[in-house]
Amino acid sequence: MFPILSWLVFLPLGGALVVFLLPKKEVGLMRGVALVSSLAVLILSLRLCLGFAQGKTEMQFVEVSPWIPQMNVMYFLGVDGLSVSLVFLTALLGFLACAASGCILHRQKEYFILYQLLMTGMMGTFVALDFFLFYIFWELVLIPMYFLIGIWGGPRREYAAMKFFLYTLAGSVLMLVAIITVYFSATPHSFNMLELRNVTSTLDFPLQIFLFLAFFAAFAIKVPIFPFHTWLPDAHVEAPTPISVILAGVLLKLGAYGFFRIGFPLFPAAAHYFSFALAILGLLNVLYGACVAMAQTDFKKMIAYSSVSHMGFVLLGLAAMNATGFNGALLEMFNHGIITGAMFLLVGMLYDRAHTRDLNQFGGLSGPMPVYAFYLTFCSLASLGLPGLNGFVGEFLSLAGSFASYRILTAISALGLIITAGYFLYMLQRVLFGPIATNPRQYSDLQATEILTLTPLTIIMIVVGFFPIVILQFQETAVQGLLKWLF
Amino acid sequence: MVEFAIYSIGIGACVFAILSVAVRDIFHSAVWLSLTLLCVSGLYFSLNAPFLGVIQVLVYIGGIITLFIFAIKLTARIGDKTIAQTNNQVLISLLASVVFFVFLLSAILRHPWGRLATVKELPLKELGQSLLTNYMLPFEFLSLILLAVMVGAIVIGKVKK
Amino acid sequence: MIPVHFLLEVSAVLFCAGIYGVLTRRNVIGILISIELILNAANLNLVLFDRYWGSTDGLGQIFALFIVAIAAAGSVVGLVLVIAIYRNGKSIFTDKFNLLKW
Amino acid sequence: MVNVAHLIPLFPFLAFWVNILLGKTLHRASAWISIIASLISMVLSISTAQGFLAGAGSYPLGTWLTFFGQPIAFGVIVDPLTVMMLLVVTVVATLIMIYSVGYMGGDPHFSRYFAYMSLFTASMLGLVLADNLLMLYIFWEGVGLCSYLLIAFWFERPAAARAGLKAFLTTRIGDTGLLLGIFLLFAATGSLSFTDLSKANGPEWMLMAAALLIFSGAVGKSAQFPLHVWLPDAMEGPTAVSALIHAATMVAAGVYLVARCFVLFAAHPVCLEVVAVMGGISALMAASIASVNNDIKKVLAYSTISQLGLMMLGLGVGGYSAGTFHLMTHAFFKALLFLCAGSIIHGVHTQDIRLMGGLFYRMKTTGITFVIGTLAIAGVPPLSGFWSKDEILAQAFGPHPVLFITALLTSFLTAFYMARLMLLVLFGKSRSELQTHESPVTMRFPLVVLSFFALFAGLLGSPWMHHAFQKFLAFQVPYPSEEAPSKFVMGLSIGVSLLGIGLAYSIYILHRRFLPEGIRAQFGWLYRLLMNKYYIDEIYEAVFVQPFLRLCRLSFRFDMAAIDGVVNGIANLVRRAGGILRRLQSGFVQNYLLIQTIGVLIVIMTLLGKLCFQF
Repeated sequence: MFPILSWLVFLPLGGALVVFLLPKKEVGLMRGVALVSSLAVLILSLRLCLGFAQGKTEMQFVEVSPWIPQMNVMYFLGVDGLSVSLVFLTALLGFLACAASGCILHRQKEYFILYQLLMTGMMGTFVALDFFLFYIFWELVLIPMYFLIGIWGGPRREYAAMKFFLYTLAGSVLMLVAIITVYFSATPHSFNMLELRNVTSTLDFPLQIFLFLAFFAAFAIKVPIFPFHTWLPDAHVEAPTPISVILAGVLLKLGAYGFFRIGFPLFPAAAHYFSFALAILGLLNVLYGACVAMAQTDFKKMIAYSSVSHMGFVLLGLAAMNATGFNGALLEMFNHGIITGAMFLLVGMLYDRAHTRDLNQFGGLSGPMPVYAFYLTFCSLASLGLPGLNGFVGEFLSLAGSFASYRILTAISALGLIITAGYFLYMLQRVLFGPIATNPRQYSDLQATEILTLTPLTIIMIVVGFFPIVILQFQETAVQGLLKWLF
Repeated sequence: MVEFAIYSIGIGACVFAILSVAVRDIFHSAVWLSLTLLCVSGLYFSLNAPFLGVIQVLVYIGGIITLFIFAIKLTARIGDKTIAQTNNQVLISLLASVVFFVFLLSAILRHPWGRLATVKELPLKELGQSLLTNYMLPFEFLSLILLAVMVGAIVIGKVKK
Repeated sequence: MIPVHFLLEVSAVLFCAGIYGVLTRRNVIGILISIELILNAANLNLVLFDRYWGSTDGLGQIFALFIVAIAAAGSVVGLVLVIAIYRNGKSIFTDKFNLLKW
Repeated sequence: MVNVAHLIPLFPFLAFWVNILLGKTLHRASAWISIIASLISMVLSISTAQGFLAGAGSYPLGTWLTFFGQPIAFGVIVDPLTVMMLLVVTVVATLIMIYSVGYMGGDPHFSRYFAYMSLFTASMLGLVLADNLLMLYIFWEGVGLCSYLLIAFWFERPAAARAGLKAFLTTRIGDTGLLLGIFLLFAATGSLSFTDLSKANGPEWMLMAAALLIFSGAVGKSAQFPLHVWLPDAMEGPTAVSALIHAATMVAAGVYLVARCFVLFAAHPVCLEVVAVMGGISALMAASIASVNNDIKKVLAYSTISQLGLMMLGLGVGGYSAGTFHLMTHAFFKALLFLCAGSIIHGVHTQDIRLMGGLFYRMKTTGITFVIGTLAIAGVPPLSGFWSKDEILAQAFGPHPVLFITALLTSFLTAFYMARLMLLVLFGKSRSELQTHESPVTMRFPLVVLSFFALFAGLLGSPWMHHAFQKFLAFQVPYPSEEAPSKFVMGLSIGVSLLGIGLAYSIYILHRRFLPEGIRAQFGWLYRLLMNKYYIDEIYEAVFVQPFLRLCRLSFRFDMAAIDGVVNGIANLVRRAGGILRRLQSGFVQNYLLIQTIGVLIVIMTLLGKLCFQF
């Protein structure tokens, strides 16, 4: 059988090696290699989605072979309904962000090497089913990201990169402790994520709680859950555009995915115990993120805080502990990746023209940039949850799921919908409407390549908005399986 | 007579050693060191180890001290009175070394050493033989080290263009 | 008649004087001088005990011989370093060599 | 019989994409694409209506998503209410699009305008065709979006951008309530389909709360008190937009929603009462504000709020067909009035009625149709407004004396302010040197057609036609039978209408003043209160908006200072601890050696402690 997952994971690594061997001057060639490899990954991921059998709960495309037999470490890859859409999301955003990497103007060679390394890490995290492997990929995401922010970022890049790195590392160290504990709790010692749940769910309740919290620390920082979110605005703002796209589109999903793959199935008792706390955190994320986003004058920072707010809906769906909530959370993860990816691309395009992100300095861009205005409005509407676009479906299902479990809390968090609409429309008003603030000539409208990077995302927004079943069909069975295990 | 000589040479070595670490002029210090080494060499002779005594004089006083003096002269401005020659841990160092000395002294005095009456001289031939038989390997290593030091010294000391 | 404890005491004095010098001298050459004192203290002990226990193959003396050679090598390298440093930094005071300090 | 109902929204939707994507090349032709699309929709609606009369009904289309194991279906509901709404929406939309060809003639974003209009038409048609609450919600937000885009259509005007934002946000507050209502309803009954509403059974309080939350959506959309503030501001948009969205169709969606869920409300009298009271408050409040306002469009906007309140009141007192009937007639005559206003603004380039006057003689068609519209809304028989309003009054008359008086007072004020508007604009002497001209034929044609409807649409529900409309609406609907208007109520209604018109005539034509000095002096505070719209905008600004923005800024500062402060504080703590600890690492060899020496001493002493110092 064709080892499609290994190809998905290691193709970018191969691309990185090729770029490594190229001479420093061949920037165009490097971009070409990176684009081709990420396009190949995208095609492979499409192939994966098409070949995915939807009715099955168990892992598919499994690749198992012993790796370090002394420690019972396996090279174990596989996808199920929880991860397949995220693999596709990673491949898609990876390709688009790569296409948008034209704004990187120095040290391109290192950039493309690190970028593809990052791709490998992200893909690997989503498909690894062995804790050892998972942890390696999890950390592998971190290091290229550190350099990508720290070298090609904005004025405060060192601070942001360091903060991101240390913050995330602090979480993953706790996760490492938990992984080791889990490893030794099984006889024979095992890193197998799928089989360990039979062991961990029978552990003492306090130990389960402790382990859940240790994993929670790692995932909560990645999601990010209030109050562990402050690395996010800094990292997002300072990162270059394509990296912001990846950061918001994929990296945040790692945390939420961790809850689905590890936190909940491995520690069902703890998951039940903490579900209400998670819901409260979700509520805080939604409202607090939205409120802070409302107060922003920096375009990118606003989008960053809107991510905090939107990930709150994921948490709410997660905390709902029912099929609708889980489906909503998974869908919202996918949607948020698509929408926020597009938003960051749009911010980057504006920044390339205006060299500022201060919302108060724009105005009336509908006039000189109608196409840009269309896309910005479109993505904002998707983000604020306009029905007919994808953002709505995810939020709707998440809220509906959590409403079934926590009535009042969900009703309060629905206020987030209003505030979200508020800050997005306020942003639109400041950027697109009103009299034209500065010299309109510097605002040339979008070029064909930019439109080409945005169009796939907008098409997905419409398609998923009208036919959410396109994504939901992948998750349905896996969610049912997870729920059956949890109850 | 011999005993008196040993005592006086030993006391001399002590005094010179103390002087060599106590004076502020580094050149004087080197001179006091050479005297100390000379005394130690005398002690070797008194211990019936003339070969070592000769080596001591040749290598130390003839070689190393000369090198020291060269280095001192090359690095100039040594005699400047305004520059402190000791760092700020004089007192505690003094205390530490005195305590160390007391400790050593107590250890030495606890043992009834007695006196070494007649010391048979080890013939130089035997010394050379054991050096080239039993201690062949360290000897060869030593030569290797000396070679490395030579090359290293030249490389480090070379004025870069 | 050789007073063993006296020679041991002399050795101890040399050693402690050397320790003091190493700890207090700012001048690198001064430190090297003090190191020579320490090595000599050791040598003296080695030779003394070689005689005292009456070794047959002169191990103590050979040991001392090696030490002399190593000390010579060490001081050569040390002094060359001192000169190289002096050439670069115009100082041979230890507290001025802080290029690598945080 | 082919089911074509689901195709009705399709054509305007396609027109939207054609116009938005090919707008540059199409330019003028985009108007005709939109018009043809909505004409097709109109034809399809008529055929659906015929189909319905021939016995066709609702039908499902497919599953959209699964929701707690329940498939949520895309489906089309075809019942009297929908058929009526379809006809009203397509007719009014088509007419207004034709009107817009002239009205938006010189606009640089001509094709975008028609794209939005088409999108709106599609969403509105989808809204009335939706057979479950979730689908309705989707299109509900869709029309809200179009409203936003069209209000802010002239984006260079800051006021327009602000108004759009305000409209979207205010309605969104209601919409969020609606969403929660949907959740609650689903939690209670396990179904979202409208057809299941009549057999909805669940915990009493949940159904009631759901009904009230759904009503909150209607309050937002129909600009009822306390969420009415967006509608007057929405007049910043093009007038044709105001006519279509903010008078005839979208704002009526709230009333439609209440009518659609009428069983749910009817099952809980408290809910109905809330609906009626809110409607009554809105009706009276808006009517009183409209009586003093001097902006032609704002007067009409407040009039819309007032009339919608009246519809809500009608529904709230149990008059299902009364409220719906008024919804239909109102759509026609209010659209007509807005289009007339648009025509006048087009001609005189001002909205201030104090500067107009005597326009009747210079804009004949507009003038005549305006008069017809005014008489219709004022409730002069036999024009359409009279019949529908009468129904509402009749419903309220018996059991709800307070609401009846409210409605009556509203009718009086309506007649008064509409007459005031008409008299000040059309009659008397011109009060300024305005250049006026009659509008082009594309603008006049819709006026004539709409005035025809305003004249005769009401007859459908009149006793002369044996309340055919009401019977049609009540067809298959298990609602309580409604009172037919008695002679007394009719007389009263005619009386207050004529009184209002007469009062306006006497004040504004006979005395030729805006208000008699004496009255103005005596009721100065009232006048100021009304001019400032009861200070509701200011109150909201001070109570909700500003504190909220302050909260946002505060939470951002909290984020920067407290949370990030803790994070950076921990980092700094570690760094500072390192700073202290690194002093141990002086970097001086001799320092290390000293410590080493001391360490060696300590080690030796501890190891050989007993041996030490024993001389």
